[in-house]
Amino acid sequence: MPSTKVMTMREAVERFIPDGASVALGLALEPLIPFAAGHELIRQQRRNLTLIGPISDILFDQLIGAGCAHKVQAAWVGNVSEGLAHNYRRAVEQGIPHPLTVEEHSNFSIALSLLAAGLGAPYLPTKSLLGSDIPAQNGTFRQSSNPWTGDPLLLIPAIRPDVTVLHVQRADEDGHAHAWGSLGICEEAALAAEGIILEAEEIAPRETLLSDPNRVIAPAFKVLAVVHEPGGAHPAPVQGCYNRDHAFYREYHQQTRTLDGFHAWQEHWITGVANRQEYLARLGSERWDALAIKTHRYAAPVDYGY
Amino acid sequence: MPSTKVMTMREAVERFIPDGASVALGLALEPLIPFAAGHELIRQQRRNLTLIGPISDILFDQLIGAGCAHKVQAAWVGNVSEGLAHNYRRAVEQGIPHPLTVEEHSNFSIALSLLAAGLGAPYLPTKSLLGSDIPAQNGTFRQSSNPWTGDPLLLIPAIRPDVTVLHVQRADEDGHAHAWGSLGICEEAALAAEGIILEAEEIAPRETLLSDPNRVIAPAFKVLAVVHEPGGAHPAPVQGCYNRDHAFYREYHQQTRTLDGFHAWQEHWITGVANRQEYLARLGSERWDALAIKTHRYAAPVDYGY
Amino acid sequence: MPDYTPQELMVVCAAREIQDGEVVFVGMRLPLIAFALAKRTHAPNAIGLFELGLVRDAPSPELLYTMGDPPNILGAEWATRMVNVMGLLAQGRADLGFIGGAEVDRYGNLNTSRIGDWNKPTVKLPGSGGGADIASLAKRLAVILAHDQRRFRERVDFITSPGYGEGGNWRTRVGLPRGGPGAVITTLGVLGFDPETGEALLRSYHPFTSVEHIQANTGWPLRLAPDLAPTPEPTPEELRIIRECDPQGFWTR
Amino acid sequence: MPDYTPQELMVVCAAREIQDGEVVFVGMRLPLIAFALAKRTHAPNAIGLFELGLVRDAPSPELLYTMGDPPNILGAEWATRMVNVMGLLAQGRADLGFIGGAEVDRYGNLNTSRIGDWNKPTVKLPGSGGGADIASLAKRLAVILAHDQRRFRERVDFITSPGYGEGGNWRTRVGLPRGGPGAVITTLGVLGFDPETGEALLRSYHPFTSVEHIQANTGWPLRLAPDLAPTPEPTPEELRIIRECDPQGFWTR
Repeated sequence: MPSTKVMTMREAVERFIPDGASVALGLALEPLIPFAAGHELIRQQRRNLTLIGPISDILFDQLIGAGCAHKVQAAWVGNVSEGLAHNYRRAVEQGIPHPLTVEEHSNFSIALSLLAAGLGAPYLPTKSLLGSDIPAQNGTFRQSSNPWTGDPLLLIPAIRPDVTVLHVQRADEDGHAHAWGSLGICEEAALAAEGIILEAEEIAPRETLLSDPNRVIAPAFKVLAVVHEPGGAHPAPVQGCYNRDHAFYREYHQQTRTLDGFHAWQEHWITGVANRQEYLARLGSERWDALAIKTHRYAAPVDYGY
Repeated sequence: MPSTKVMTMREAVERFIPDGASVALGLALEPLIPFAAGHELIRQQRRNLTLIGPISDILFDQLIGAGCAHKVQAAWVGNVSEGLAHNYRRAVEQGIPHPLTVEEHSNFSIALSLLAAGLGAPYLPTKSLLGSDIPAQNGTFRQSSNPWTGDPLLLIPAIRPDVTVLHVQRADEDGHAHAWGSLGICEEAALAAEGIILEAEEIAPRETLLSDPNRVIAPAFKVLAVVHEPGGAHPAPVQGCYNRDHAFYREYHQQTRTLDGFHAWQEHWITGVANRQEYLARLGSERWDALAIKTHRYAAPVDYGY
Repeated sequence: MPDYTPQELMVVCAAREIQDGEVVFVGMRLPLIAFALAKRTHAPNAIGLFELGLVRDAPSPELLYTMGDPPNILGAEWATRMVNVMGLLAQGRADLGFIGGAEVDRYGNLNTSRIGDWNKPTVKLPGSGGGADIASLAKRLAVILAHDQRRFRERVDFITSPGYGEGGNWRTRVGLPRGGPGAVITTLGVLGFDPETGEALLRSYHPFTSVEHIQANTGWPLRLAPDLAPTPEPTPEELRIIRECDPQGFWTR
Repeated sequence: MPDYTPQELMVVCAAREIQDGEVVFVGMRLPLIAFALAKRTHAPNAIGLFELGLVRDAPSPELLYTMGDPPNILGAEWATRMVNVMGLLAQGRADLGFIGGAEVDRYGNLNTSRIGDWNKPTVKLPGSGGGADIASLAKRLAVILAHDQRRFRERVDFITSPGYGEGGNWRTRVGLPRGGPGAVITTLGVLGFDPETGEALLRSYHPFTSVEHIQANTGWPLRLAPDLAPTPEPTPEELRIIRECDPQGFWTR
């Protein structure tokens, strides 16, 4: 059997996300955002990344502010509970820290792009966005028509990320993973990508993961690295593990209005810590404990026996 | 709240599958085949149905032999562990009991047809089946090319069944359903169809179903009827409930070689019983008990709490 | 001064757009509360779709800061992949969709992408999210935004979410299968649309403002609907429910 | 007489097509056992894809009558929707695929649909199942079928699963992205294909038969591969494992 895929986030990012890579992350929308991986990309000063995702609840904004991103393929980049994303604005409006190429998407179009790749299809057709200016701005779509009826159609080309990063509740060392809650386009992005990096709240035995193969999110043979990273999604919520730190998003919004403010925020939360453990230590146990699960609600039993 | 959707199979078929309907069934391939629904269609002498599915492990053969089907859109109609399907052969080769229109598919093309409908897309493109004679025989596909590269592509048009029938391990009276094991194209067919009929091993409380919303197979608002039908998939297996009755497939294969043989088989197992309970009584408890689950294997716990 | 905020009245107006039994594509922020309000008053059988992949027939028991908050997932009827929920929308299964916007124009087109020159915008807005999909594919659209002259423009710089385009049969012409805005719910009033021309018409003005004030805050000569009337005020019951949903007033103050 | 059946030798030949670490699209019947045999001998790291939606890195502990049997689901690495597994195939992630057929021709094209006139077939076969997809999209294809003149035809009546079509660069011309048959494993021998012309060549003959017998049972003048040799016999270990997998000989007797 192959040796374990378990490694530190530092190693996973060093080995599998080089400068210039295209990376899909934040695929469950507001939950399960892999902030730990994003922060490590910033610490390792990755450059010229293409960031792919549906909406990005402040993670893309941080990567953009830190100068990691060259291009964004996304439906929405902002701060869901607070509004605009300041670094994203600075980059697009003023080229700070450097100009950013944005290919505007809708949630459905980015989902279809990744679904196409997973199906091995060059594109998928849709009636969404007909009449929107998104296709013209994006530049990669193609206006077409239904060959049976002549009706207008928009063709959304496949997007194949180099790496998809998923935050999951548990994984085993071979790369089998269970994620639950709202999953957005996690599966589509995992199947579209060349390889997958998992950051997991828990490393569990193979038997635990294979006890529920319907819940496994992607084929383990595509997984490059498994990182044990409890709390790695904070401030995003992880169903059954911890809740959303709403105040953290507000503080980010307030503290990053200026470039200096962002630099101070980044120094405090990203470059001033070596890893996720130090980040959580800086967060403090009181704040962390306040996000703990108050009521456990377990899924009904399912018998795979025969 | 709307009144319960729970009803007998007789009522569900009477109300929701009229003559001429297009019906998708047998969507998990060899497991979870809704034989109870199929047999009720035969008892009610439904006519001119269009049968839609990937492979059909003897169920389509029975419906064809009984004269219910006018058209088949499927990748494979036979007896998986035994070979050919005798009624299917008689219908296509000799027009017995009447001629049958067959649109040949592959498993991927029928899956893409249903996926297209569920996505609200008129078609999906693929490179599969290029060079096969299936497209020419089928007649509904369209040869095209990738507008970016000029490469050949095949466009598979959406199929929207009037009704998709699913056999599931459990459902509640509102139509939430859990199915597990190998699911094939159950989800695609459920999302493609105008409405859904569930045959369930168990009717469970709403709380049980909603305790694991990731496992729910389709939106309950699309469900027309919920039929409590334990043993409804026999001789097909239902993970965690009962195993496959391999011998039954062999007997079917042997006993239906001739048209008279099929009529006798049909009289014994379908028209000679009023419902699934009588079918199971005829099967006998010894045979039924031999299919029971020997070892229970439960999925690892999942906490949806917050 | 009324005993409610403009946001509370907007929630009430949004809730009233939901008819009982409808399948509603619920957007971010105020519609999250409007869905809860409608469910608990006149539309107990409404069903909510949430673009990240949720279907609910009961509103979340707690205030939602985002639709992905854990209380919105626990108790969901279905937690699935986004494409499945978008697929329901694309099939025409969503009776009503809610979206917000930074700018709206005379024909109900919304901009949430970029203000000014596309290549050198003066303001980069977050983008579509699912908004453009909902505007393209829902049977009926309700838009929620703040009302001022800067936001209500003769013509938006960028159509993120298509309304009636240039008016008339534009939606059919560009290939949209259905839909279009039915209501624009603002801090000052509610706009409807002329069924022939697709032009926005003032349908109601909130009790604390006036037609003139609204017209002065609209960037084009806003026509009035024939049945123009003041917006019915929130009932005490409606206000009670809203405040129960959002006790701190995070979204509604 | 050899101490093994033709089916047992076919399973051995099929297993030998699997290289260690490969992702294998496993077909119905004999390949189910071949996958188990390969895993337990020379290819412990092979991964099996099953078209109904399964991925396994360990063979089923019990004989499979169908790939959907419960023992094949319990212990799966992934039990997902068929489109996801077909998607892996379409992306070129399957190194090798197995399929069966009723008829094969000189260029490795398979018919599992209809014999005779398409509109009035003398025999209606079950159809493609996933066979045509595997033949279209796997990097390499292995075909398994019984060898007689009726089944080995100059030209099949219906190409269900494309081989090399009319030969030469036909696959590229029709738009297939990759692949083509690498081996046809029969009750009498193993055929390979001329890399230039795509024509079938006899690569090995089973020890209990002869080149002449095979040629007499082939419906076209079957050419011989330059390295033609007898098929290596099953080892005792291989036979032991096959008989452990199929103690009643359901598939292999």
